[in-house]
Amino acid sequence: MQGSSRLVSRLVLTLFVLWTVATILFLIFRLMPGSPLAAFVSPTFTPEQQDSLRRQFGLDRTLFDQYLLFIGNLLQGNLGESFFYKRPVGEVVMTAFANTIALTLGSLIVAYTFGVLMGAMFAWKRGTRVEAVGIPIVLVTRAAPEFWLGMVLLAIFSFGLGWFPGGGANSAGQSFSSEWARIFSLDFLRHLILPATALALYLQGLPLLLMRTNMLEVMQEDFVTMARMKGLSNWAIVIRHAARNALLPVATAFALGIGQSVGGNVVVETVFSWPGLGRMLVDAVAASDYPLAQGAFLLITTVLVTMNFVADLLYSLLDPRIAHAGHR
Amino acid sequence: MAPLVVASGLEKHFPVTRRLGEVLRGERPVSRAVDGIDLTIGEGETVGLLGESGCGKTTTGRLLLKLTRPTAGTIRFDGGDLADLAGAALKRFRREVQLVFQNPFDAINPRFTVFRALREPLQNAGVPKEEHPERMRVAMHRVRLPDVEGYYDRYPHQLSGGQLQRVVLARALVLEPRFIVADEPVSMLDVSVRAGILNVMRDVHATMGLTAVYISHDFALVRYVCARTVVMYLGKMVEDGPSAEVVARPLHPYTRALVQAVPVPRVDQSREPLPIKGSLSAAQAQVGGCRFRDRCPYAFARCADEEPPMREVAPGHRAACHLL
Amino acid sequence: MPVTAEPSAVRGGGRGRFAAVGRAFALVRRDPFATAGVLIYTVFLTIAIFADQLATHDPNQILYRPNGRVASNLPPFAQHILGTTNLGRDIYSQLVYGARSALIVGITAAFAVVMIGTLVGLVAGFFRGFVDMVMMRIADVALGIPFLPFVIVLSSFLEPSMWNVVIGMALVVWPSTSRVIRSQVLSLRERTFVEAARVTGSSPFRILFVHIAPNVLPLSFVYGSIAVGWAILTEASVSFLGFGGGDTVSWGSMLQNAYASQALSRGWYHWFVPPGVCIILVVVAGFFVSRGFEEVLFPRLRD
Amino acid sequence: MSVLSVQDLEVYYKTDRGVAQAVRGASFEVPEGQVVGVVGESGCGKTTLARAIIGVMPKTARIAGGRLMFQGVDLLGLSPREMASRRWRDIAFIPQSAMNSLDPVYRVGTQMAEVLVERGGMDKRAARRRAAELFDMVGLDPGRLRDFPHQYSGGMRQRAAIALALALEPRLVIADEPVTALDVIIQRQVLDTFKELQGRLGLSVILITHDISVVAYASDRVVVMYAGEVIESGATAEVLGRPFHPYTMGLCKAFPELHGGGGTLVPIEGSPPDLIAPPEGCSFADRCPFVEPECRTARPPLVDVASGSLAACRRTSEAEELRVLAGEAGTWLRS
Repeated sequence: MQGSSRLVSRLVLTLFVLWTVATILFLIFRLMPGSPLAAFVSPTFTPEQQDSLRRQFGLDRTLFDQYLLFIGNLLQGNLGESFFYKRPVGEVVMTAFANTIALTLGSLIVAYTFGVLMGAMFAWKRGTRVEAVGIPIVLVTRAAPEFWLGMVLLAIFSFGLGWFPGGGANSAGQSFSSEWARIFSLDFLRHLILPATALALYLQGLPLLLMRTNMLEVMQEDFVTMARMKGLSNWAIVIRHAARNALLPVATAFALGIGQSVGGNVVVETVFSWPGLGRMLVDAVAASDYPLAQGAFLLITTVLVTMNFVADLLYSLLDPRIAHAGHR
Repeated sequence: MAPLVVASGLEKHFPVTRRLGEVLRGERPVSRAVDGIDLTIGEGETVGLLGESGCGKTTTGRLLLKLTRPTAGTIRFDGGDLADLAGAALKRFRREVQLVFQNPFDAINPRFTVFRALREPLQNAGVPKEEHPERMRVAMHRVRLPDVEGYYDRYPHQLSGGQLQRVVLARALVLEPRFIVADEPVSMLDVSVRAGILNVMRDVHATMGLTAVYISHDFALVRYVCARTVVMYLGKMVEDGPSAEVVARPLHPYTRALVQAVPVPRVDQSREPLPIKGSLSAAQAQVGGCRFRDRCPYAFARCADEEPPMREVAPGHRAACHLL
Repeated sequence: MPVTAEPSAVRGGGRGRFAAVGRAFALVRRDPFATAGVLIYTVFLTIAIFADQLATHDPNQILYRPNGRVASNLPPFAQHILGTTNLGRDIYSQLVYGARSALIVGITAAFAVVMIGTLVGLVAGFFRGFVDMVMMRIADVALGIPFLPFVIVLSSFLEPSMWNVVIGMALVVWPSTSRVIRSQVLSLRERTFVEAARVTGSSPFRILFVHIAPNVLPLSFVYGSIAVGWAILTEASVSFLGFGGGDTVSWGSMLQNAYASQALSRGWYHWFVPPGVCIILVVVAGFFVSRGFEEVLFPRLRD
Repeated sequence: MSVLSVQDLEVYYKTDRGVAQAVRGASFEVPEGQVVGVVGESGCGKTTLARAIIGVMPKTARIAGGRLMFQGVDLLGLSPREMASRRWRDIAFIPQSAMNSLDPVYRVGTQMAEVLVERGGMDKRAARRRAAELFDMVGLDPGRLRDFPHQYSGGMRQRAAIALALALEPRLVIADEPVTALDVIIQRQVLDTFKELQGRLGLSVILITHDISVVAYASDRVVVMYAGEVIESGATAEVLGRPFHPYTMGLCKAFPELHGGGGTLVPIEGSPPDLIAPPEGCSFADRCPFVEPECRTARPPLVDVASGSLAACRRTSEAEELRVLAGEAGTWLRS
């Protein structure tokens, strides 16, 4: 299959991008003026502590050796130990990662379901009042800063009406038998609703507009005209032919959206004190907890790059013109 | 007739997207658009390159104008090798050869007026400014757009297809070239205006003594405009001879099928079944032997083993078939 | 998305260099959304330029009541149009000065992004081969960098300044523009009139800048008008997270102050709603303008 | 006995510049079991006519008058639901570009089955059998039903489009430039298959094309359109052999002939009139070498000229002489 060689080259590219970003990150943290490490390894430490830190991060070696050590550790999944939590970064990051994924997937699924349906409807209602009123509303929600949407929701539904908690992922004092039990608890869901709504409000614009534009384009295609000539029902034309074709790029956008949201949720996680990756990154940077910041950033990057790859994969799987290329 | 363009052993291969297995085995599959063409065009000759889509006729035309580099083989223009052309020599070559395009609706920058479009080649060639008006006027007269002023200020979208193609032709003629390649110049035009363009091309050829290659899939058109016809099939020449001869006494089975297939605007036409099988796309993979053998009703063992060379059958009439 | 036909609204009409500008305006006038967008931009531009005259107070000045106490948390419409912050600063004046920093960041970032994106796209698409390969791999890397986290990491090393956002955007956001421009150039260079220019002996330089570039610039403009909003949003986010530009008053820093001062739980909507609305207006103006142009660029959608 | 009778059909389009009269009072008959070639140049209204008959038109189009009598029923009087139920069962369509007319994301077999099941009321197994049968009939390997459209060559796609059109055994098939995008040899092969099926199944066909030679090869009757009007119609041999309208005369001489002869080609200078403001008189007047002042005052009606032929020209009585003049390129050249 021709598609497979394309995918192999995309996979190689993905690894290349990951490696490059990791290297850039390494250089930023080592070479930038005012490196937080320099700030951290400071007079407040005893000389022994300083030495052990320097050894731990290999600061006593040459830059190249440090780089090899860094890459070597990375390949073993060793991200060092958090200054603040005094625990391996991998462990600390994983809990946050689960929270972030729950928030991202929850909001994306809501946003894309809503966006796709509304987008298809707006395309169908092109030129009517529904569209004339709907499109500006969509554009406005898309233009609103997601954290500001969060603030307004918080002010109204949490502080004003008291329906939802004002932050965090779980109520204090709760304990769960496992990470899964925690995420699938009602308590977690109650905490999730507001931030997920804020995000979904912001995210729905893209799938909606994309779906609408694609639908309008597909509706112009000859095969849709032919479907009408064949006397097929409106339902069959819109759903089976127009929507199926229009969904291709939306599916890709969904995969890309996962990657982008994991990093982009930083602000919403901050507003809702959501213990996710983004907020962890912000806190780590603010507290000069450099191994943690590095780990969180790398994890976010990995998700982003992986999802870029998945989007590519998805596109070639969904579009027979690519999946079944060659073979004549 | 002194030869103006001499192509020998001309090949052009395009890389195709590789499959995984091919990448791993280090294979580099190519599509052989042009695969060994020897063609000599005399000064003042009009040659029709005839063939179905995918036969390599357009690529051949582009190779002759040095718009793309051949994979193998040489082209000599007026004695000089095109591969060596560079700098001033290349600029001179660009003045002496021109191309007329298939799609007149896209051949002029939509942001240019007719005036700017006609002036551009003159500017590029460094023709003194004071000569521009006269040169442009002459070219416009040649293509029978005599009311020059009425056209200069127009944009492409303000002209009809026939007018546009005349402007494109005028732009090609404004530098008084010696050699011109026209790639399906009327296939996008309406029937009623095609004849006008074809007649202009015939006139231009006669009055300017231009050497010309007309690329077309339309046998009747080639017959009308060109004294000589070259038939191509899958990157190879299969027949070459005086147009009237090729039509009246086609030698190659493929040419015979073409002659049969060409529809004519009369009702008293023959309804004989075509002496050909299958379609071009199915035959694409053939390498070695005669490329036409899968569709040829007369194919025999030798056709699969040995590639038939071009053979002169009558004076100036050659074809590549083992049956000759 | 190839520009298949010359946009019909651009057809006809005047000629010459100034006519192009005139046509752009004529086109914007035809689309009510685009008109609204231009109007919003104009209003905020005016506010930004005349901020010194429009503001009633210095936005960073701590105000005192006659009794010498800090004039904190005043409600709107008393002495202050939008009241004061918990530190006794005039919210209205902050809003006015916020417009200035927003537009400065927005326009410079958009300009930088579109300039880099367009140039890279033009060069990569036109010269192809090795140049293209290198540039597109760099673009792939840039697309693999999570944008907001990158700006956060970046601003923790650099001096706190609103320019960090501009630098971050210039480094990371250009690929999406350059990819679109590149594919546009790739399809344009296959167009017959570009080949015709080659045949008539035009130099590559002339082909790129006379025949190809003018046909992609409208697209750059569309991306530019969206990038302005993007940059303003990003600046607000970064300021909100506390990595903004020190003393610079921006809408994002206003929101951060409001958030940190429990304005939400106290229901001080007059503090955190206006900056949000301003951000929305400016960003949406960019969408409107770009939409007006898109309708013309892709006439198939008009029907 | 006519399957379809088109009577004074008027189709208008809304455009940016105003209302374009794409079809202006077109009338002709499609006799049972015959192929009627509708020939004309781009913009003459032939495609609009086809789309109007099957009742699928862009939103900007409007049928402004006339009748489409199909087996005694006026199609224009049917409700959208009734019309939809007639499509493909009574009237099927073969598009110019089958590539764009097949949905790229479904296998060709799935698209065949869709029509057979949803419109033909078959169950899935019967549909699969019938699809294979149809493929066999148009000369395609039924195994290729499992392929996607992009895996087909141009000729195969057109064959698949023919199979699809014949799926429900329609009374009338409209073919819009069915072979235009194909190479000559493939064109001829597809056309032969189509002709053979048409004869065997006794189909009535409207064959729309810009190419006179396709009409000459494949149709029994011909309708010549110009600027939205039918300007000449009749038996193919009659119309092409003894044209009565100057436009048809010119068109017949505008093609080079493969076997030489015919001398210089006839160019018809100028371009068709603007259909937003069509001329009051004969629409061909501006390009006609035989124009008289009266031609510009009123539209000439279609009149009987010979055995069953109709032509819309004031000077049909002089056709004999005009035909001779029209054969000379000089006649058409304008000073």
